[in-house]
Amino acid sequence: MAEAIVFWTLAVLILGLGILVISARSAVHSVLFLVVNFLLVAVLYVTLSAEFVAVIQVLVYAGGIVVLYLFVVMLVNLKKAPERYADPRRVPWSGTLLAGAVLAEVVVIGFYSALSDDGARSAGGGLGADTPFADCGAGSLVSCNTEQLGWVLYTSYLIPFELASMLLLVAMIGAIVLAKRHW
Amino acid sequence: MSNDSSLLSLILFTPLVGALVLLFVPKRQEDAIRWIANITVAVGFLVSLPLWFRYDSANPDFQFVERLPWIPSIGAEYFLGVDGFSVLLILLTTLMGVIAVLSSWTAIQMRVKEYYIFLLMLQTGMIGAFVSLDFLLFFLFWEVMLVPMYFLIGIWGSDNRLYSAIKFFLFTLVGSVVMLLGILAVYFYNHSVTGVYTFDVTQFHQLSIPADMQWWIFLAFFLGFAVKVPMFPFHTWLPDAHTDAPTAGSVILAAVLLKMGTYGFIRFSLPILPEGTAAFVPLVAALSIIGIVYGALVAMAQRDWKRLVAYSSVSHMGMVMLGMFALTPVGITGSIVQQLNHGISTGALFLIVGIVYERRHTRLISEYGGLSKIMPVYAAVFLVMTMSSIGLPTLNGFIGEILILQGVFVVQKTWAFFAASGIVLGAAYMLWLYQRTMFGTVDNPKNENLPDLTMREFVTFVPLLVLAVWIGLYPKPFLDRLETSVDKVMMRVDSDYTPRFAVVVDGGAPAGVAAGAPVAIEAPVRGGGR
Amino acid sequence: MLEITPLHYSLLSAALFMIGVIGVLVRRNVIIIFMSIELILNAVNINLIALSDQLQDLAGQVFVVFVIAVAAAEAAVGLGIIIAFYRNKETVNIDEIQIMRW
Amino acid sequence: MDSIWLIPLLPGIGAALNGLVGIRFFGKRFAGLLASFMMGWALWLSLVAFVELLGTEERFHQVTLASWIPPIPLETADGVGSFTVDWSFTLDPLSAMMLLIVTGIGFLIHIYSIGYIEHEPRGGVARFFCYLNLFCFFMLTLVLGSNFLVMFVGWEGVGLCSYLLIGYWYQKKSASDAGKKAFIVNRIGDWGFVLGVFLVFFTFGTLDFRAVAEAASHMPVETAAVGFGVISAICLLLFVGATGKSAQIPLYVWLPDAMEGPTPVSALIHAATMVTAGVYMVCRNAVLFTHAPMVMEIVAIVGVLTALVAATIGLVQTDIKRVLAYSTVSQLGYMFLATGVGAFGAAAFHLMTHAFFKALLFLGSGSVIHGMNEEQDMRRMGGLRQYMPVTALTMAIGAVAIAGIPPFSGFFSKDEILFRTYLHHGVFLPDKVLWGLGVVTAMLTAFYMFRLINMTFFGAYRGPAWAHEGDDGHGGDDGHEQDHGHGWHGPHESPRWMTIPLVVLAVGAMFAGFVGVPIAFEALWPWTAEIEHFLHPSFVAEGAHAAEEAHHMSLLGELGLMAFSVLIAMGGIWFAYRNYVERPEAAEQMAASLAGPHRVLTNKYYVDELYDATVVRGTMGSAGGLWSVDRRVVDGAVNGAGWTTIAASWVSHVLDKYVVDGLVNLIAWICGEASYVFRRAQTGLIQNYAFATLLGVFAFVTWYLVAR
Amino acid sequence: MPAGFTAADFYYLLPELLLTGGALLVLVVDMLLPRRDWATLGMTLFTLAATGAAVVGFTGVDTTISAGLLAIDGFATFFKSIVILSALLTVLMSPSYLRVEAVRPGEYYFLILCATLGMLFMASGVDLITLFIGLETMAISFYILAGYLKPSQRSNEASVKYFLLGGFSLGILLYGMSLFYGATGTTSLNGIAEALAGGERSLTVSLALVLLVAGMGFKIAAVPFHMWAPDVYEGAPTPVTAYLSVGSKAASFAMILRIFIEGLPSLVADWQVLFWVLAAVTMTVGNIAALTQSNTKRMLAYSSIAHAGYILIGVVAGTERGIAAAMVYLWVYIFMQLGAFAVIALLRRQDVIGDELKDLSGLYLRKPLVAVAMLIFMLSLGGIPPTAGFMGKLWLFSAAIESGFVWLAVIFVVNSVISLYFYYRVIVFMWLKDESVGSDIVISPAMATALVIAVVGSLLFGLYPQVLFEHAQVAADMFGSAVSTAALR
Repeated sequence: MAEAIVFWTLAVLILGLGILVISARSAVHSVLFLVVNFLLVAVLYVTLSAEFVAVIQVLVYAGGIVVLYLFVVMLVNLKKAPERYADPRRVPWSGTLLAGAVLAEVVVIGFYSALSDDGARSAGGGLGADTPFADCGAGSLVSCNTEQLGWVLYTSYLIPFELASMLLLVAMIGAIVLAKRHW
Repeated sequence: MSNDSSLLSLILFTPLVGALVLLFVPKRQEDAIRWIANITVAVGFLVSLPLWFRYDSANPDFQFVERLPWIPSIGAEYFLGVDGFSVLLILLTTLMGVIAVLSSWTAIQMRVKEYYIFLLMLQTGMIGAFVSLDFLLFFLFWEVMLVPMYFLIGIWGSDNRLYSAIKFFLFTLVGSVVMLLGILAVYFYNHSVTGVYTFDVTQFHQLSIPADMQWWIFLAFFLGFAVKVPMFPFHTWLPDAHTDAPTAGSVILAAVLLKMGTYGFIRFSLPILPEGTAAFVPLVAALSIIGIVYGALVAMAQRDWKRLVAYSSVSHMGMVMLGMFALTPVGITGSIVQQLNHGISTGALFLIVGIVYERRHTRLISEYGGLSKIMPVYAAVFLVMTMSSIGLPTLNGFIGEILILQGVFVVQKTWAFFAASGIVLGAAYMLWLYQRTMFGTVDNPKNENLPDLTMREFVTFVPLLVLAVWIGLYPKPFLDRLETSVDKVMMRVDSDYTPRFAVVVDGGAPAGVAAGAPVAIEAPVRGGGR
Repeated sequence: MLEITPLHYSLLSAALFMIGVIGVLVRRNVIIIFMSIELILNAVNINLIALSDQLQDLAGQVFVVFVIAVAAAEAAVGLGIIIAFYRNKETVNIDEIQIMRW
Repeated sequence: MDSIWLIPLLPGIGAALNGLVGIRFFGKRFAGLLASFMMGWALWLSLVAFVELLGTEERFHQVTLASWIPPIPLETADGVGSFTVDWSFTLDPLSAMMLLIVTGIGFLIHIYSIGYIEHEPRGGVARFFCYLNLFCFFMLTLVLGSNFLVMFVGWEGVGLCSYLLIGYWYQKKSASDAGKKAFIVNRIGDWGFVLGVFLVFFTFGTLDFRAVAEAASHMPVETAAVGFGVISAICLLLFVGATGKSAQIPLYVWLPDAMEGPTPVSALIHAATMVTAGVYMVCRNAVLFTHAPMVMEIVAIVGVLTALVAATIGLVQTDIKRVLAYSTVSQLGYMFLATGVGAFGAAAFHLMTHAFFKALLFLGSGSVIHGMNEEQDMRRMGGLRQYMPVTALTMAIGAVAIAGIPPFSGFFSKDEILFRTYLHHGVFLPDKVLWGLGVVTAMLTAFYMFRLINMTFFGAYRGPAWAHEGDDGHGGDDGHEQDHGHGWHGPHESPRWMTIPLVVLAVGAMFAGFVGVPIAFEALWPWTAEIEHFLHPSFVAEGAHAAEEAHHMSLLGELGLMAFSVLIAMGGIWFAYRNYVERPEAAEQMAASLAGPHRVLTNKYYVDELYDATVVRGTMGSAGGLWSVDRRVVDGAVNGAGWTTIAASWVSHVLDKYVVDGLVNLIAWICGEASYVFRRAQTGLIQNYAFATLLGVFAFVTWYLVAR
Repeated sequence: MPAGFTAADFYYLLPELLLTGGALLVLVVDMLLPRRDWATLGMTLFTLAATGAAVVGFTGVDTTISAGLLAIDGFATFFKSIVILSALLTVLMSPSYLRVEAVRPGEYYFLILCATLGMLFMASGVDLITLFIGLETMAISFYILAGYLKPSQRSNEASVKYFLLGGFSLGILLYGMSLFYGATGTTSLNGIAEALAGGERSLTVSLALVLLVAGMGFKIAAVPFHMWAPDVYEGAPTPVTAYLSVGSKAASFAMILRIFIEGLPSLVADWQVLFWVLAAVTMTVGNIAALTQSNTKRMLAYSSIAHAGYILIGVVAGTERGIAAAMVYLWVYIFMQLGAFAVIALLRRQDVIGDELKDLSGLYLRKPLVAVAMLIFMLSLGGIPPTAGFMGKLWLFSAAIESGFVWLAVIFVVNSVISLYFYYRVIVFMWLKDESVGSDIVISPAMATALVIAVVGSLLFGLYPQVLFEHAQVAADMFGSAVSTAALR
């Protein structure tokens, strides 16, 4: 019951904010809506027992990325309003319609496969998950989840993890290279 | 014949070596380049001569065979060998190479080096196609030929060269790529039967592919070869290519390149796909006859000397195809001979055009007239070649035509009837051309002091004249070399055909020695009974 | 209705996904389009987290961690690109990004 | 006798020498002498061979030089055959006779040409003799060839040579046209001929004349009862070839034009030898033809019609050579008539005599033309006998001979033909019709020949005055003005080179007939019908000894017939004499009295027409109604064919350019347009790109939803 | 599950480690050393060479490491060598170009190396997560490289376009992956394979399949997900374009083969249809659109789209032969495509951009050898023997025929004919037109080396491809197939 209430409120808010993000007149507003959206998503994660991810969500997104966006918006929005010129060869509504259509399809598929109690999963060799949740009796859920995740990340997923670090390095250097005015 | 073990490779690569040598000769020294090129082709011809003498016409197998692994993982081999057909065509190629190279001594003044390099590469490509017994290798050479030819037309051609060059290239390519599909189909079918992956043609010759499959494969091959021949609906590239190519280009194109198509039919389509062939005979015959008449008619309407000759080759090649698809020994023999003849006479005719073109830079027939007063020797040569082209007895053309028509006649009287009309039409357009160019008075002042043939130019004609007369009077040596090969093809397309070599082997005299009443061969021999 | 099934989560993520897509397709401000892309990535994340919870499997969360990392990287690079572009063109209107066509 | 193959070869060598070396280096005389020498040698060899042949028992000898086309198995009507052809020559009575004719007359004409051609430039002379020798080479091959293909070699070869010789003055458009026309018309005939040959092989499995005859003799005679069988088909096809070569209806149109060539050429090729090749070929295949009586009938009808038509046209020609040309056509018609009624011997006989007197007449006319400075129009001649006596005399002899006045050669041969025709029973024609037409022709022949003689040699001289301004009236011979541009000193007898052959031929024309004296004269001349007896073996298969059909007719009746035909001839001669010598005005009177051809002729307008016609198309078919008929129908047909061909060629040319090629270009165009469309799709707008992506997804998903 | 991370893994990771180290060193060298251009270049080349050597060292190995996230097998090795070789050529053709563009090469080389690193992971990853990270490493490096010429608007625009669309498609791809994760509860390909084996397919899986195809289709620029390619290719620095069109394509194909052949064999019927359509449409549109291009880079972009279509035929066949065909084709594709781009890069001078067809005119007269080289590349792209391109086509043909996709083969035929038309336009300009523009062309030794390698490759593998075929076949057979060849008859 409580779960349902939480879910519906969160769902409505998330979607609503999402719509606001893409429909807000000024970029600044949509950035702010985005922050809120992210925070709510983080909350959703908590309800789904992914506390660690929720934390990063807050730190990285709300803390890092969005601020970055804010800077850039400030940087570029000083001059003329960006959306003055609209190219005639592009019909926005068609985009909306198409997206809607795809969404409809996805929904149909979702219901369909949910009702036909989802062959794949019942067939599921996958269900015996590689990295199952361990149940940690005492101690906060957060630390527990974090501990497990860290363990997995540094053993099985070490290599992708290292690669991710390279990826971030690339991004850093790239950002510098691109943003610097001269060599 | 162990001492011949590498003869074919020698023939094959001599021109290529020449081309490589030319790469390192500085552009400026044009005469040196010319000499090297000429010497190369001359050597190429000389090394090919042993084929004529050492070829054992009694031996039904492929000869001078060379076999080395090339791409084992897909079963492709470096597999060379010749039989009667290829021997004659190779000799024609090497000879024509000499003539073409020699004929362009003065004609080519721009980018001399590249010109000869391309010409020599082309030479290698053509020989390669004739000697390879590996289908993939054949295809490789088949396509390799296109590129140099493209450049010969594109760089050294006349007014409309770019269009003609690309047209030539694309037409031929369409056909050949479709053909590749057919090749692969055979390849996989063979694997499914024998379990080995190979492109060995001699192996394919023993396959018996299901008829419906054969039908499709034949269609694929047909497209590839018919474009090259060219047969009636696919011929439009020919006039353009011929017209715009430089003289040597036209000569090679007419004399050898067109033979690729017919050679393809005789070497691959007929033996590999007997049922398919049988199924397509009516179509091919119809197209050929249309080609004969149509080509002749169009030729008659031409104002451009070279175009006229080009269309005449459409007509002649129609004759060749018809003879081949009569599927009678006589017809097939005739069609091979006719290929040689066409090479000789049409090649010569293009040389003839080239000579006046080089002097006057126009191909319009109306520009000429009364030349036989100014250039008697030239006129005489032209006359002989005209006669050989319209099949005057004692000249080569006659033998081919008579054999073809006879071979066709016993199969389908009406075909022979219509095909024979080519005799009349051929005479009509050629003589009209001769009259318009050679006879009459010299009314064009530009023609008044054209020099007659130079020694070099005359020399280029000598071998052709000799051959024309030789084949006309005494074709036996050529026909003998074809005998066993024709029989092998016949055995494939006609199940109850008994080859002559078999007869010879079991002591019976070769069929009908002297002129005489029908000589019974022991077993029932039927020329593709229908 | 009251009983929350995995289906609900997947539909939620699908909806968010499509909102993002619409944003990409409709808005002309490059920056907002970036944000829409971020929305899309979040949709994916929601999906993964929900699934991992329902499967009781950590791999999903690991996946999300990496997605977030990538998102961060993209954001950095993307904004760098925008800066560079803005320097030359003095605009962030996507409809003016069309020197190169046919 | 084994060296008969040398006979054709010698002139061949001569041709080679003259052609390769001579044109550059030989003097006029030398070239001529060389050629003549070769012919002389050939003549000698033929004589030797002839004598040897007489020596042998079975009058047949075959020499095989080499295998030409080695045996290749080929299906025939009865199972397996083997297609093979040898270079082999046959000497038998028929070919022996032809040998003598060709080499003999050929030799004389070579000699004659030495004189005739001397106005030509040096190279030209060598070229001329090269062609002439080459012709003899091919003609002799034709004669000696012992199978269809070898014969065909000669058959085509002589065609080539006549093409070259007619077009000898190639600067003359008319000349080269005529040559081309001759060749192409001949080719049309050959179309039939080769098909005939193929059918021969298909039927008999061989091409050797002897073998074919042998095989055919065992097959049923395809009478009307039996029906039109394969042999008939063969014969018909072969006969098509013959009509081409021997200028019979409908393919005779080329021969008159052929008169564009030098006169000796007309004499040798278009009178004595080549044009008789058709007749010879029919005789060669006598056995085949005797097995196809219906075709025989056709041959006879074609022959006699040709004879009649040509004769009537000949009546009104004014160009001396054209008269002779039509007379040749007409005489050839006679020969075919003979073969048609089965009198092959008679045909061959007439062939021989005709060779003599027609060659004589042509050479004579040549001599006249030469003496009259290339004047060919008889209305500008007259009374020439005092200027050129020898020519006049010899030509008169020739005329008498052709008119069929005994004891000149023409009488015997022609009478033999008429006689056998009289006896002939038609298949689908009532008896005696052929004979009647033959007789009429005989009269016409006599008439126009003497018209020629009279107009040329008798009466007053009507030619141009031979001052230096005499260069006006040279009928269309721009070709070699320069050669005799210097003044002309009146009509004169020709040099010895030309007169001697005339004399020799005249002798021949007089006495050649005695080899074929009718049986009727047994009393006076013991060696009757020599030539029939001699030739007979050539006309029957060596197996079957068909007994010579007896002349079942009373001596009296036969003599009566002869007398009648002689009378007819006399009548013709008298008529000509009366009209053109005694009372030249008689023509006007008749014109007044008679309507029809004569008014047309005397009509001045038509005379102009004739002049134009001589320049434009030659005067063939100028006789009144026939003028239009011939021109419109026969020639029209030929030209029509020509034009339709040209038209067709243009049509197909256009077709090729726009349809066949057009398709290809169309495809190319489509690709180009499509390319343009795709480019436009590349709007450069990111969101359109994203849209496309999403669209792809949408499409695939929908596909799945629908597919399930 | 294999307990995380063993020492052996370090051994098998040698190439990746070398590459990473090298990349970092390049940065350091770039900061410290004077005359850094040559130093960095040398460092990069050395790194690549070492990595290559290490990769080749693992020929014949067949194992999976680090808890089954990475596979070190013939397939991986083959694609790694492709990637590294193309990187090598790219680097070789860069210096002169960068000098003209007045760009600092240090970070450039670093980014190239990182992209390569990503590709290596794409080649050997057998787990969605690994593949995805590798893919992103590559992609982000390319986003930056595409915009590396900051002063040039076209370069900026290229990178913006690539970035936005890349992000978008990444979203789609990830969504698909997440659905698969949901459907099977695992991210490892083998796990997915066995999870899907047997059980009937739910629509969710189909949806996931479509999204995956779309995402990967974007990377290999398959129609209709191709539209970024022409613009980005045109705008990006030429060497980057070259690397993008060869390296990233090869890596993406490796990933596709991994996912679909190894991960989703049970869905073969579904994705064969999808890829059939993709292949047909892609090659047709690519070729036809290229017909009328006057900008060489754009033309080559379309042509590379078309080639993606060709290679998809191998995927469609799904047999060992098909896989081998794709591998062979990608291998020979390195030489011809990179060679062509090298020539275009060569044409870049102070006064000439060099990416228009007319800039090629008269090349034959100025630099005959270069013209010959370009001729060979064009012929090879067109698939004319005796060039390597022909052998590649041959394999694709045979794959299609063997699996009975005759119509696809016919479409292929028609297309390869159409394609020749525009390759010939290039030749026409080089050889048959004489007027030439701009200052004279200088060939740096590095560039020369690149050209020589490309030419030799394009000819060698056309004349004697045995070695290549052997390796490809062995790798493919080790790799297994979705449709066993035996099943064909």
